[in-house]
Amino acid sequence: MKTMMGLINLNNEHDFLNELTYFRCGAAVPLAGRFRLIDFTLSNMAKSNIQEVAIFTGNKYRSLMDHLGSGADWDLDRRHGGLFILPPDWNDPTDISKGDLRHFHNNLDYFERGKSDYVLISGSQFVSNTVYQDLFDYHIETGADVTLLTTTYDLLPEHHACVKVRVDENNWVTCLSNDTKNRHVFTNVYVMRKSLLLELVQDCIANYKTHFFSDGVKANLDHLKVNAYHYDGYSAIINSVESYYRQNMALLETESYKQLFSEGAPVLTKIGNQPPTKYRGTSKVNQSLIATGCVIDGTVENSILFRGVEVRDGAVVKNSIIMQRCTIEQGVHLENVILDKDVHITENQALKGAKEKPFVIAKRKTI
Amino acid sequence: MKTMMGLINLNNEHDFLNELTYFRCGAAVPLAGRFRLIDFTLSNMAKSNIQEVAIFTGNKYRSLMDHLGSGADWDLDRRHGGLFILPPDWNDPTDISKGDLRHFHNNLDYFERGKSDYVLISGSQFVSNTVYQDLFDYHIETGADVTLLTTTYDLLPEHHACVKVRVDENNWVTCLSNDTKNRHVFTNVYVMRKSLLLELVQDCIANYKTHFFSDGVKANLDHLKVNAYHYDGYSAIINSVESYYRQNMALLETESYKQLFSEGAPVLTKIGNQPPTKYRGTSKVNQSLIATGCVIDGTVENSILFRGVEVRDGAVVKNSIIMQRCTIEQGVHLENVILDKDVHITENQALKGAKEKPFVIAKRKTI
Amino acid sequence: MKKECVTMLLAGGAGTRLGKLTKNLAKPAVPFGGRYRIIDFPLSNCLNSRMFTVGVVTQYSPLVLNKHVGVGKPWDLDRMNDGLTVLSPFTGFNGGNWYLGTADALTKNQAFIESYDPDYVLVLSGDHIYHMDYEKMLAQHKQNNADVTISVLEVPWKETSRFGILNTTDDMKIYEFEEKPTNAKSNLASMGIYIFNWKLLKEYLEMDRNSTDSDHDFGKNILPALLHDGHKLYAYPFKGYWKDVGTVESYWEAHMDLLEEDLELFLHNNEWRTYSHDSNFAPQLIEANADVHQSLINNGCIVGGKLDRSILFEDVHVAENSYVKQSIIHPGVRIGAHVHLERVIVQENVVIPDNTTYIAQADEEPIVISPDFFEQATSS
Amino acid sequence: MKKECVTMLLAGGAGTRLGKLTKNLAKPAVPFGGRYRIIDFPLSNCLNSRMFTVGVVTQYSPLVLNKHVGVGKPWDLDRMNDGLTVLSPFTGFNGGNWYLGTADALTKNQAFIESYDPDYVLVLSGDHIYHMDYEKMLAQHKQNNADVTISVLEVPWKETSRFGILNTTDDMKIYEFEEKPTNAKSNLASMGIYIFNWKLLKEYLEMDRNSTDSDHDFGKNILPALLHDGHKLYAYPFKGYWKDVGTVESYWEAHMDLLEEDLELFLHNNEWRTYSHDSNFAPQLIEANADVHQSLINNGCIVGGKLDRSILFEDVHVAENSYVKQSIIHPGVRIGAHVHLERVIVQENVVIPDNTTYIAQADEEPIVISPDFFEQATSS
Repeated sequence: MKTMMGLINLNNEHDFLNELTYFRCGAAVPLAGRFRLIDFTLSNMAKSNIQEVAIFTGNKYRSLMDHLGSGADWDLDRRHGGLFILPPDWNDPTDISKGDLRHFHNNLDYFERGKSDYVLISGSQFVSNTVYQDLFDYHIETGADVTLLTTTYDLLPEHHACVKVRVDENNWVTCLSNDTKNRHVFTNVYVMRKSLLLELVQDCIANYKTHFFSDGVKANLDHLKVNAYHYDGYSAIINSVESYYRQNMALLETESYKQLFSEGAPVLTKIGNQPPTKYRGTSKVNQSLIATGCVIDGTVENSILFRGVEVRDGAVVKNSIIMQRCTIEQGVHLENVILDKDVHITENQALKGAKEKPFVIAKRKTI
Repeated sequence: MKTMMGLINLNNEHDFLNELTYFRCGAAVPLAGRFRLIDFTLSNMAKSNIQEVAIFTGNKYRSLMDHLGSGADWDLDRRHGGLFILPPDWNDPTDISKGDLRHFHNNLDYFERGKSDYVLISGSQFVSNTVYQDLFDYHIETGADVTLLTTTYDLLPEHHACVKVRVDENNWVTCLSNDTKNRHVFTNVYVMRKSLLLELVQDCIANYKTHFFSDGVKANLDHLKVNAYHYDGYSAIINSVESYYRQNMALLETESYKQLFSEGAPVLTKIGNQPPTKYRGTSKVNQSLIATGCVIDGTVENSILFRGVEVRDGAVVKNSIIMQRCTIEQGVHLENVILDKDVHITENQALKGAKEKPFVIAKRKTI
Repeated sequence: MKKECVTMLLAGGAGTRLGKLTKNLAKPAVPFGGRYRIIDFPLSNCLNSRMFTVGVVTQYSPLVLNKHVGVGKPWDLDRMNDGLTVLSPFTGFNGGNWYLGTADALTKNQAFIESYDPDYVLVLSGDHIYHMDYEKMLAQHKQNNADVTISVLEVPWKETSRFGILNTTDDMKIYEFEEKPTNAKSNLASMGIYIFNWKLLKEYLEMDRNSTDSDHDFGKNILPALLHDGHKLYAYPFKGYWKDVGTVESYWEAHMDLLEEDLELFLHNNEWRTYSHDSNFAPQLIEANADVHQSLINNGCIVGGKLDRSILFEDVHVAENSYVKQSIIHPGVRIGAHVHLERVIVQENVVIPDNTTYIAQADEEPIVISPDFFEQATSS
Repeated sequence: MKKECVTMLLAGGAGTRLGKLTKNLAKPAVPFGGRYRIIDFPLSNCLNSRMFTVGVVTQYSPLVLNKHVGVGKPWDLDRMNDGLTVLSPFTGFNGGNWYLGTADALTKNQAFIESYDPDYVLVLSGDHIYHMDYEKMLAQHKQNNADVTISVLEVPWKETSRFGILNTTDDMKIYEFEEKPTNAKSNLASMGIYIFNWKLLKEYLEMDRNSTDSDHDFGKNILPALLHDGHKLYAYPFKGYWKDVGTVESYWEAHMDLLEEDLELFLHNNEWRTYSHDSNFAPQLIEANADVHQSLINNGCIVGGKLDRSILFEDVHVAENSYVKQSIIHPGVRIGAHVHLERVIVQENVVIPDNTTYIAQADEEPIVISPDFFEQATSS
């Protein structure tokens, strides 16, 4: 049976979220009330019959290690295969590789040990709930060297940085560019034979290249058969504070919520052990996404509460994202605010940001 | 119930094993046919009712991560507590800490989250098979601030670097030094209250100190009540190629083998899945320690074979340490040699080192 | 490997008084408290009390229960040298043997207990809701130098006739058992939680095994025999919330208790957490026109209507313009629009059609809506 | 959650022909091959064949077996949505039910199978030693568009009278079963490994359940009925080593097979590993005067004497000047000095005193030395 191994390459992803990425990489940023960005990609892989997944991390990988642990919560704590977190720990003085190719070079044994003949590569910024099996079947069927997962968006600022795709009538890729008007977007998810990947890696290293996709795939569009598989389901790209806020808020619409969460299998994440959320007699909650373990006396409107948040009597939380274990005391008023974990807002404080520029409070602050 | 949390501090341990520590830290060096150095300390902790263990690593921590995985093989894959591997991943620009205190400073949350009131601290170079419960009971009983685990050795070169201990009639420590003639040796294992540890850490950082034990404990011998608990069981210090070779070879004596392995609970290590070792008709094996998964046609004498080693017909292996998956072809003659993993010695080669200076071959070489 | 204390959790009862709730489900596996199953409470107590050697005795419809319990991962009871073991009935050298009574469940699993060579055995049942530190009870047992310790609860004097009552001297030494006495001398009721010295218990199990007229039950046979023979039995007084959810009414009441001010920290107690599985549903979505008060809601719920003093397990949808009051809604239920429920328990995956009303009056037993409820309603 | 194929591993047999080896142990839990238990072979086949949805049916003395199997961790069968489930007998709404036969074990666990809504069910037994890729067998089943596929082995013609023989047409379609025929038309013997289309099997299990004169056995009842009714049964020819270790003699033989040149890669096959638990003993110590040939030795052994064509499980000590030949030594055995053993099977933790000799001649059944062997020897 033909199978894929997974690679989540975070090496090229920048810390785009200001205060939210002071101490963690982008892939570890919490979203949608109980998840981290990487959960979507990792769950999709786990659901696609992928039994081994490697993660190339840059710096600030500690909260990612904490979150992922042994991989058990994604069913990836396997004796054979499983989850490999691979931080930058280079010790070979003869190593000439650069950029993300250093990661490939220093982890060749991951690919060599793996039993699968194909590799699915992804970043962490494409948020969707799907399986990659269809993409894989399509890849086998077309006989392509590389198949890119693509989708179509009404262009938003976050899509400027994405690679855009032009294809011919059989979906063979003819051009990859940053064309700002092309709505056909590459999701950074692609699949290829392991042997081809290793060949391209060696070639890039030998030529002092720095970026596997750009230098290995994009630059070789002439002599590689690159196809595009089009994905139509619900998805989003999160690569800035604005897109982060926008895409979180979008999930307060029942339709989007159902498309992302109810139509596929569950999105897997680290298991907490929180009781159901308690709504007290005075609570007034509307149009909000609420995780477990919260205790709510106050008013919550058009907002997202992560696990274990307390909103006391008379407090109002509006258009805001409140992360794990924050406490909002009596009489507080919050609007267009993002609170990182463990923030404590004392009585009668009022904080207000703009919709386009939410006010972000770093973790463990008391205000 | 009073309990301890564990801390294995590798920050101050140097890469003492030449070729064997080019790509791995000392704690990850294989020994005694199926173990790694750290297994002894970690097993002792696991057997001492310690439910949470942190490991402060320096560089070259990747093979350690591979080896330890989720901690399941040490029964430390717990939902509450468990094993935390903490590599150097500093991102706080306001951090003024230095030396191993950076590790303490950047991992304060490990101590704060932990439920235990006491901390057992250890390095990885003290090899023994014991439980630390007696040490802990003694610590509680004497009311000491700090209790050091000490032992007595006939002094060998590897003990020169160890801290030596002088005590009064009640085992209160009066002097810590490098006295080259004192046989009373500190094992680098010690226990103290968590609150005291945190206090000493803050104090060291505020004074720009660099070494927690030297600057926090040793320098404060005047105003801390430091006691010594004496350990009489089999043990060894491994901190050089010579001591590594000597202590491995010592285990070929049935008496030492039984003392280290048969008298306590098993020493836990990463589970392999090797079949029993196969001795063929022509095999001649004496005075040797042999792991599983080997296939032996040749002669093995006074040597240690790790998992999956093959010694073919007519080959002779003498006074040597052969690590995982090495192949020794027909007619080879090896004497006083250490082969790292995956070395292939081709037909009729002869390699010979000296007992005092074994010949070390780095991993994956073909000779 | 020797362990000081082995815990035997008796989870084999059929729980017939729970009616439809236990039709195809062992009582300990019945859902409770918005995300748990009843057995999560004693198992979490084991973890929190550091009782790491646990045998779970099952017999009745155990598929869901065994799947839930597994090797004890959610309770950190998947351990190398002990941890959690499920003990199902089995055939041995002398043929097959079902468990005949609570004591018999230990007799038949003597080999399991003996493999840990314990000094003490803690016996629990799998169908009570409470937080309890068994380690403290064991410490008390050792301090009293007791042969048996029985955990007891002070019940209201007027209810003593519903319980097994223990009469004790001032130092809590037991001198008499009274089963459902009409004129009780004490209001200390047994909670069905026992610590035995294993050596002594083994003797009595041996005698009991050979007794033909025994029910092989701790309460009826073993404890009276031990008391009669002059062994030292002590009561261990328990303070705190404890509820036997043995009937539909008490099951419903226990849920309403969770919504009371003085009990709401029971589940939200960070010092004594209750652990269970998690099925990774997304956070609950409270829609624009929802109105939620005095309720507990779990992940995956989508609420468009009005909730008052109700408990929603995971993945429940309540459509707009519906009103759910004092009700317990098990996982996967879909409640249509313009539905009105009061004092109702809806079982897993039931679909309640639009425009339906089910109300149990305050003096009636709560209505249980099971998967075959609508079929039966149609066919009758 | 739907799965294409559910595997049912029947591990409930008592294995009475193995005598003392199965006195307090289910046959699938009997130690084999120096570090394994028999059930490790089919379970490892499941992992290597990517059959990840496995029910293990147990009934007889399951304590050791259940502990060994657990949730399937060593075989990577501890999985979120399927993995390994132990299926013990249980009482349901209609009372208790032991498994009556191989087919009945599936009938009673229909709810388990149905929960995965499978197209196919693979039935295995827990007491054979072999490597087999079930995925290939399933592919063959689908390609033939078969209703049932039975795995078969070519046995020597002179031994056909010991087996259940399948007569097939050239394309391997089965037209007749013959149980232990004296004049066989074919030498294809059934290995007791079946793939069924689940929908069809369910019908036949239903009929069989209600049949009063049935043994509820696949070989005796279900398969003949299917063939009789004209369904498509195919044979799947298996090549390779396969051994039913049903008697003490065949158990001993299978071990000697492992020492033969042409089979020695059976356990050392890196492409098809056999997985099991590991108890973390130190590497084996071969002492100065030891002399070891043609043997398999596991961790924790200390060997001072001479071994020839023998198998030592973990933690066995053989003192100096002893001679162990063609023998199988289970874990924890201590063999004193000046001992001579030939064709002997020594059970777990037995201590063989100095200066003792036990020899079974080539024409005798190998001697089994059990823990009560010396007691019996003394008392008789």
